Amino acid sequence: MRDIRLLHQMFLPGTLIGPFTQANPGLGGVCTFVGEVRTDQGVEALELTHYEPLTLKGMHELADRAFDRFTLMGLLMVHRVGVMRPGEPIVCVSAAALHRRDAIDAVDFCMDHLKSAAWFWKREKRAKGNGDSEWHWIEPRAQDAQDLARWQR
Amino acid sequence: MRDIRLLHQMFLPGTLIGPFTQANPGLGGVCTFVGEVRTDQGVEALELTHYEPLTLKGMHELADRAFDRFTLMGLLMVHRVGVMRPGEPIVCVSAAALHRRDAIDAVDFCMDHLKSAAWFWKREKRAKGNGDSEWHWIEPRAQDAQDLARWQR
Amino acid sequence: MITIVFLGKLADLAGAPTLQLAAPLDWAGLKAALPAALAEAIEDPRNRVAVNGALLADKAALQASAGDEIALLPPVSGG
Amino acid sequence: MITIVFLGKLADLAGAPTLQLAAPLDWAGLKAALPAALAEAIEDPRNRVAVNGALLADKAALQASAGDEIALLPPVSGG
Repeated sequence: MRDIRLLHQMFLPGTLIGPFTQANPGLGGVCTFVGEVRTDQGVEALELTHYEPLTLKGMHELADRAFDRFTLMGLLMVHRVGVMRPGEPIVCVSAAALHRRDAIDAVDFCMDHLKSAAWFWKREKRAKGNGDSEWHWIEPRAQDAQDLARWQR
Repeated sequence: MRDIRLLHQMFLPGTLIGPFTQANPGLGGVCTFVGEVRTDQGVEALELTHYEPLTLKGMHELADRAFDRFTLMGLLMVHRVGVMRPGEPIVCVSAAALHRRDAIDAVDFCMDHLKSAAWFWKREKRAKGNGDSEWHWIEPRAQDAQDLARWQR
Repeated sequence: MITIVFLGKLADLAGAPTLQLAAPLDWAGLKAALPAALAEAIEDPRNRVAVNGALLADKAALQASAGDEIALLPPVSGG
Repeated sequence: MITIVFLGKLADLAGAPTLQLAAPLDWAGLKAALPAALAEAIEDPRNRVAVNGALLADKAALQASAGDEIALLPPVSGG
């Protein structure tokens, strides 16, 4: 069972994970990661821009690599785009497998790649001292490169 | 938010994870692993025996170590005991953190220890050729020692 | 009396999950009171012993008195 | 016409997410048609170029004709 989606509206991870688990009968384990917009001091919103012809294709290629690399029964990969408020889910990745190591590692692998090698551009709306707010683009971090390097082989 | 339980009855992971996520406002990510009884050929049931004075205490000590080792906001660790049928959940571990690496690694760490260093004894009821079935104790596997060794430092 | 709790496959060898034995008991006394197959099984260094929920570092140092609970713990199962 | 799509902070520099330019366009023609700050920004080796959704291995080899869509892609954000 493979379910890869870009969503333009708020979603509830619980409504995806239950049906996904049911759709993979006989599994040994399911690992799920849900990322939310952090309530960082002064951050009012997060906007994710994508480029449809590359972003969704890239997520499908990432899913292909996860299926090649791990022994999976199913993979769910759902990513929000658009403007989100603190506390809203951004991403949900769930992997079902016979053995836990495959499920956990597949989620870890997909998250590292979605966070720093997928075609998303992010900016935060931050409060200024004077009551206004301003958008700031988020740059790649050194940690992202380290996270990705773990999967090089 | 810390929630450590031994359960004697069937549980629905989704009913635990929603409230757990809500109980950790401001989180950046939640990682959850749910293990189920696999539908292995000929396996009719799995029984987990525990020794209450050690098993629950051991789970609390494991949670303490996870909180020491990772930067967590919350940890949910729920384990079934008793007789389970294929497809029933055995274990649910969920970790909430500001950063995904802590959440994912904490779940991985807890699962490796619950699977092979916690006070549970497991036996499977397997069909015999003649229509009867027989209980077989499950022994530690070499893979378990390798999984645990990853966390030694 | 002292309660002996058999975990995992030791319960199969004992034929029951628990057994009552007269107090007091040390390690030699416990082994002498158990069937030979069981006495031999609990000598396996991978078998641990707990008294009232506390693991013994050295099971040969066992000292149990009336009302105590001795748990005999074989290796736990894998994943 | 050719549609130019600006992603991420390039859209800020361009003042709009898209721009229409006359066909045909090669890399030099594209840079000549853009404001200087933008032309300089897209020279950054970390900026990638896609034509009709296909990434170019070498953006200097850009060749676009009428109806094509050129996407200018700055480095993606981190996690």
